[in-house]
Amino acid sequence: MVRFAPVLVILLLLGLPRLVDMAFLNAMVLVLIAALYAMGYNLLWGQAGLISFGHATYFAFGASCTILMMQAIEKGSSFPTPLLPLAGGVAGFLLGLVAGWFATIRTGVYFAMITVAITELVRAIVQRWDSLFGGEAGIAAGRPAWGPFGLQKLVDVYYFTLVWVVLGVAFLWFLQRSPLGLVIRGVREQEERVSFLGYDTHALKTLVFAISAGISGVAGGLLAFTNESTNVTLYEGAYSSTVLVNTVIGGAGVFLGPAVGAALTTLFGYYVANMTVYWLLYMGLLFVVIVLYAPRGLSGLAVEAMQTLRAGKRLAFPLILRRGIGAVLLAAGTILLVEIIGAIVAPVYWATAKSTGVAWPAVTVFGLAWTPAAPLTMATIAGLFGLGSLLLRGAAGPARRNAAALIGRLTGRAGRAP
Amino acid sequence: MAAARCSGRVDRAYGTGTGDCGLRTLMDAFLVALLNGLVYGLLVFMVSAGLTLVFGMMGVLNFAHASFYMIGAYAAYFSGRYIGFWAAVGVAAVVVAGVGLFTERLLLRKVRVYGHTQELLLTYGLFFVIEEVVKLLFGPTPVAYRVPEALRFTAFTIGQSEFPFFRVLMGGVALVMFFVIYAMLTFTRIGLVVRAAVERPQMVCALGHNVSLIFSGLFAVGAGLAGLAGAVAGMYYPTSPAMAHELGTIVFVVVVIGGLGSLNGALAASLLIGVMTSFAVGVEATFGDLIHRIGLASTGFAGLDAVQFSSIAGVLPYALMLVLLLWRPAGLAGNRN
Amino acid sequence: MKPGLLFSAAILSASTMLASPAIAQLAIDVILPMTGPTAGTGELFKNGIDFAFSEVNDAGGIHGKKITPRILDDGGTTQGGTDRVRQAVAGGAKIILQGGGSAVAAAISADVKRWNERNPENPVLLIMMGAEAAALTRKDCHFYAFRTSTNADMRVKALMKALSENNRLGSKVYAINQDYSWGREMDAAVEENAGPYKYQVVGSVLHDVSKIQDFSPYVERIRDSGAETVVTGNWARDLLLLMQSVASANLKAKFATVFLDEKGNIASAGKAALGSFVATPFVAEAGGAEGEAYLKKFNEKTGANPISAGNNAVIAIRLLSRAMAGVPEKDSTNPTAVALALEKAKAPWVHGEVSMRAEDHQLRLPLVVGEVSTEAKFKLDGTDMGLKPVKTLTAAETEVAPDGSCQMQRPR
Amino acid sequence: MTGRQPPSPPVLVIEGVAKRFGPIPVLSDINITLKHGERRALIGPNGAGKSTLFNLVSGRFRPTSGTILLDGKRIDGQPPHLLSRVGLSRSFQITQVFGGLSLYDNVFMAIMSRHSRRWSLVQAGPAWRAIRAETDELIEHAQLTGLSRRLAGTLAYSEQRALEICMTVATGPSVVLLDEPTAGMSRAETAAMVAFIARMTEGRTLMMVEHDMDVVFGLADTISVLANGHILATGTPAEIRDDARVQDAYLGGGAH
Repeated sequence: MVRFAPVLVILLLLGLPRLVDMAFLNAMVLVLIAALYAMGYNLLWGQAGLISFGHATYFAFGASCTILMMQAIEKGSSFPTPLLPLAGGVAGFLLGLVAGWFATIRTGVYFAMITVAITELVRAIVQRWDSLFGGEAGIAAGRPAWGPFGLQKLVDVYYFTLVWVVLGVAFLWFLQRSPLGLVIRGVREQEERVSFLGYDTHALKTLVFAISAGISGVAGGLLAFTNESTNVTLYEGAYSSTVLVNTVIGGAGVFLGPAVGAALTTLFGYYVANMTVYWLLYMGLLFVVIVLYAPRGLSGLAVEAMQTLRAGKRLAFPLILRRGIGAVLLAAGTILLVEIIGAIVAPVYWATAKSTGVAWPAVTVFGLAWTPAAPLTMATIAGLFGLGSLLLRGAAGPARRNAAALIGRLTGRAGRAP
Repeated sequence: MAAARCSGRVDRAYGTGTGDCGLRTLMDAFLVALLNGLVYGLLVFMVSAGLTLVFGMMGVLNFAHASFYMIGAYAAYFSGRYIGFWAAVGVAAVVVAGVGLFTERLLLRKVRVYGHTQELLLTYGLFFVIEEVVKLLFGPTPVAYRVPEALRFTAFTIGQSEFPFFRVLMGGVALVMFFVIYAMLTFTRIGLVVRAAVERPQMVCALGHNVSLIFSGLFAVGAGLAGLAGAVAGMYYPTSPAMAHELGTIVFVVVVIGGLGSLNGALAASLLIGVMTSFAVGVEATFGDLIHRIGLASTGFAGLDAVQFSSIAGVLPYALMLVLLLWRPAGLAGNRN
Repeated sequence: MKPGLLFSAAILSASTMLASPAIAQLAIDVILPMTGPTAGTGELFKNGIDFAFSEVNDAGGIHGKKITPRILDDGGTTQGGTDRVRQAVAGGAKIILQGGGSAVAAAISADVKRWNERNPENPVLLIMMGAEAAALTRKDCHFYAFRTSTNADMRVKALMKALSENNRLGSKVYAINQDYSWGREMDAAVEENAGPYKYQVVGSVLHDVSKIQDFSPYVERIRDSGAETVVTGNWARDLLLLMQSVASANLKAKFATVFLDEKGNIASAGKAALGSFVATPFVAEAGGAEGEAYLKKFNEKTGANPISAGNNAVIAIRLLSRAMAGVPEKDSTNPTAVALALEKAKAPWVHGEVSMRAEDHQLRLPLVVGEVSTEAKFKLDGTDMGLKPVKTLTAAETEVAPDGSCQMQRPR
Repeated sequence: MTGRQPPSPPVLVIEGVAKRFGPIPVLSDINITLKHGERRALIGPNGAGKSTLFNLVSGRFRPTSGTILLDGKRIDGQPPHLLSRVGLSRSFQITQVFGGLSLYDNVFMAIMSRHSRRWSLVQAGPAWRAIRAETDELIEHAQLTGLSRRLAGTLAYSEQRALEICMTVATGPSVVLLDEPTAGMSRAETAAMVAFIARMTEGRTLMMVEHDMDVVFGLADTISVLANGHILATGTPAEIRDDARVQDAYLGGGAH
């Protein structure tokens, strides 16, 4: 049954435009782009054990070059439209080749700091080079039509993005199973042994960095193609941190892990951001909880469950159910507490209190009205936290012990100072 | 560089309004730029002191260290409404040390078993959470945490520019902090143990010292130092949720340039960066002038030659770090290569 | 590896069912930076919007229907802006009110323009309440985009006119601004007005946006240039830190600003702010009784004072509600009809009537130049200082003629 | 296994090599010449500089002075991956195998390098069939076929040591350096490992650092004794056993 998983996912994605409204389709375009970007990023981390803290540069450079190529097409160049994201990919690859050569001289913390330094340098140059990158306002270009496809409507853009993302993920899957992929994993395990087998590990790591930057460039190109514009704020740190968050939440050790993380955080940001101003706090807390209790990410948890199933052992459903409910209760308690505090702190709350004469005006959370100082509210919050932590009490032990063994090898080596 | 020559565009920034350029006014301007740079460097050192010690010993770069700086500022602001200025600064340092202890004992310890990377990621997550919690409690706009009137006067004047007392105070607190830590590390027994643990944690543990207690203690003291820095500098610079983000990266650059785990290196690096950015801002020349001076014809180069040196002041520390990481990763005074 | 695929299929399909809620048909959406680096500015706009819509709804709403707009958060980024425009359009919004910086406004305006070109039968109307970049109503103007705030030329002209008439300008002016569209336009406007107001620009600098930690080197350069007045369009952190360095370095020169009345600036500058100027849409003391009433009502409703951008939002909604009321009910959510009405719309404002200019959809509004002083009637930031009016310039006085670069394709 | 002197030119020549770490001299004036097929053992007390010499020859460190020649070409200061390509390969005192990859993949990667197929994305074509065949053949030769699908990290210690030796010879080296191959093994395992090494390194020049005298006398043609950075003596196992200088410096007085 597992053989059909990829086909199932692709069929679902193909049929999506008919199932959902335009807002969600736009969200899915962003999910696909974020997924490809995270997968490209994870080639460096999950496969080669190198964590980059400045990958937005290659994503943004891919976007800029794709827009510049679209402008060239507007001025009459005969560059084929479907290959536009490839322009971003090649640009990202070349920049990645140069940056990678420098960055992969070091490993661990030093590697991370070099990637940060390179990002800041590129950003400083790009932000001053207005004639090419368009500065704050940025550069724009219309989507050129191509043969039968107008590529104007969102549905066309969705399929265009889907084709490229499937190609990108297939390439990464193919690379991982290729001899080169084997050697890359060897570099993560024992870099010195690989060099003693006759491989120039510095050249290898530079190539891996460049491929990762190239895939990120394709993702950047797709975003530019969708938005038909890009600007220098894309080079800022935000895109470097979101891809890291996606990879951690999804799980660096599993092939499609980062894509799962990207899907969750993008949809979370797209919808929850309008419901509450504190969505970033909830995302941060989710990130910390995952680092603490699910070091191999959500997909890591699922893979563990699969392995226990395949090994014939029955999954401890009552335990999982107990923990699930405990987690939901804790989350509800946290949300209730945060929303009420947030409401009380805002000056507009006291203005309405004064104008309506009510001492503690109600705050609506989960559709219910809560009076902040009322004993009922206090009791509910305390109850949620108490019961939730009770149910989760035994959670930490087993999950952490076996994860420790596997994860220690995967990332312990990457983080060690050289 | 500016002092050497009297005429020409570069010097216009320092010449007096009437265009004559007595050597004394040049010296004044040079001195002011140097002092501004040193004070800003000392501030950056105050924050990075704790970070470099913690990294030296535990091998993990704590992303949330700049957040401790922010918590210190907000704690001093909050308690300052009820107790005096100096008391509030003290309370802030203690509160942040407590937060540091909690973080290390309950959170970092759980994750240490998975290796340094998971610790790094945990502090990365904490950085976001702390920033959002501060926004939740104190709102997105800067809070009115200001230098009390009693301390707002001019310490001394150089030429026409007056030097505020509070900047001198900040510099003073940083220097005192450096000497206190330095003395504690070199002359006391606990300092000896800490320095040994920075080199060989396992060996120190084998010698019977409770290394995990030392870790927690050092982490708490490191956080406390950042909190103290925040409480003092928060009055001068805006106390807002974005202050951790702005200072965060510069502090990493200082720790890396200074040499991971080396206190003197951190001090040297912070002063170097402070002075470098202060001077780069002072220079009015552009790349174009530089190209002419070297004799190359200015080819326009897509508008890049009109870029002022001062507008790239922010990037110089990163360029320096990149060169150092490639050529001498141990940094200025570090020993770990 | 294979099990990972199955799991991800489950997640993707689950999130599809879950996440396509039916969004109620709302005609008006508001896009603001509620989170991110400029969340403070978002708060200002939100207060203005809450107040203005409560004004409209208390007076019976539009065509008898009360309106509560949906607030979408763009997080202060251009990507966020683009996403929220799509979300608004998909949710059936016909009118979008946008608050925030010029970069986000430019991205949103371009998206709306592209959407309208591609869907002429289902256009969307955009009102930019706070973006000051001149290009938005010049080369990048389009029929369905309106702006209810000023641009750099209007602000500098107002400042120079008021200061020179009260001989507070002096003959040496220095310009310090942020190195992006808005900052560069302010820099150019200071050069332009040197002739008419007879001053010499003794120096100008453009610095990184929100990156400079320590402005004291810049303050030294200002002092050395001997400038008597310093013009700056800096906002938020870059203005706060600049005033802080000015306070401690005891600079004699006075500041002519655009955003000094934003929350926290005067408090952080302390005594150094005294004698500095700001050109802003609202100064309570200059509005007399009506001004005081507006301030009180605004404070009661939102718990905060009406500060710079918040007033632009109130003006925008007053104009929009009058335009929508002016067309028959069935057309009140038809963007083309509302846009045509909005071009001719007028609305009352504390300091004098505001009206829309049809050629380039740029607002004509009075500006008040206020001076920070301790004798001001209404205090700011919890300090003993407030804004004392120096001069109220009428809409005609503040107007800067369009430079002809706006070619608007009007609907047939 | 007494040595017979093959007539062919020397394979590995170490002339006047010295190494100092800062002020501390670790090795001084080392001269060793290995003939083709010769099996040299390096013995000496701990801290004599044996591992340092290995690290100099295998390119981990750069010698302070002196030259190292492989088949007549200078190799001192060359990075390890170039040394492997000219035919010099080594194993490590602390086993270095790819724990996360299968035993088959570990050997497969070494064979790939020998066929200089280091970057390819595709496994099709005759060259790859040859590589897969050689991998199976080598694993068969090493009698590890039963474990070939297992993750290297889950193998027993001696199995991992065997795998590392497999990988060391898999790149087709002319000179093999073994750093304490039988360290930490029981008597039975050591005997098996000696037979394994003999079988795997047949016809290749071998230099080995070893403490276990049975292994040394079992495998080596000639022995060099290293003591505080100098070569004390070089000769056949018999000569070394009876050499007075070696006895008092290393074997502690009369042979017992």
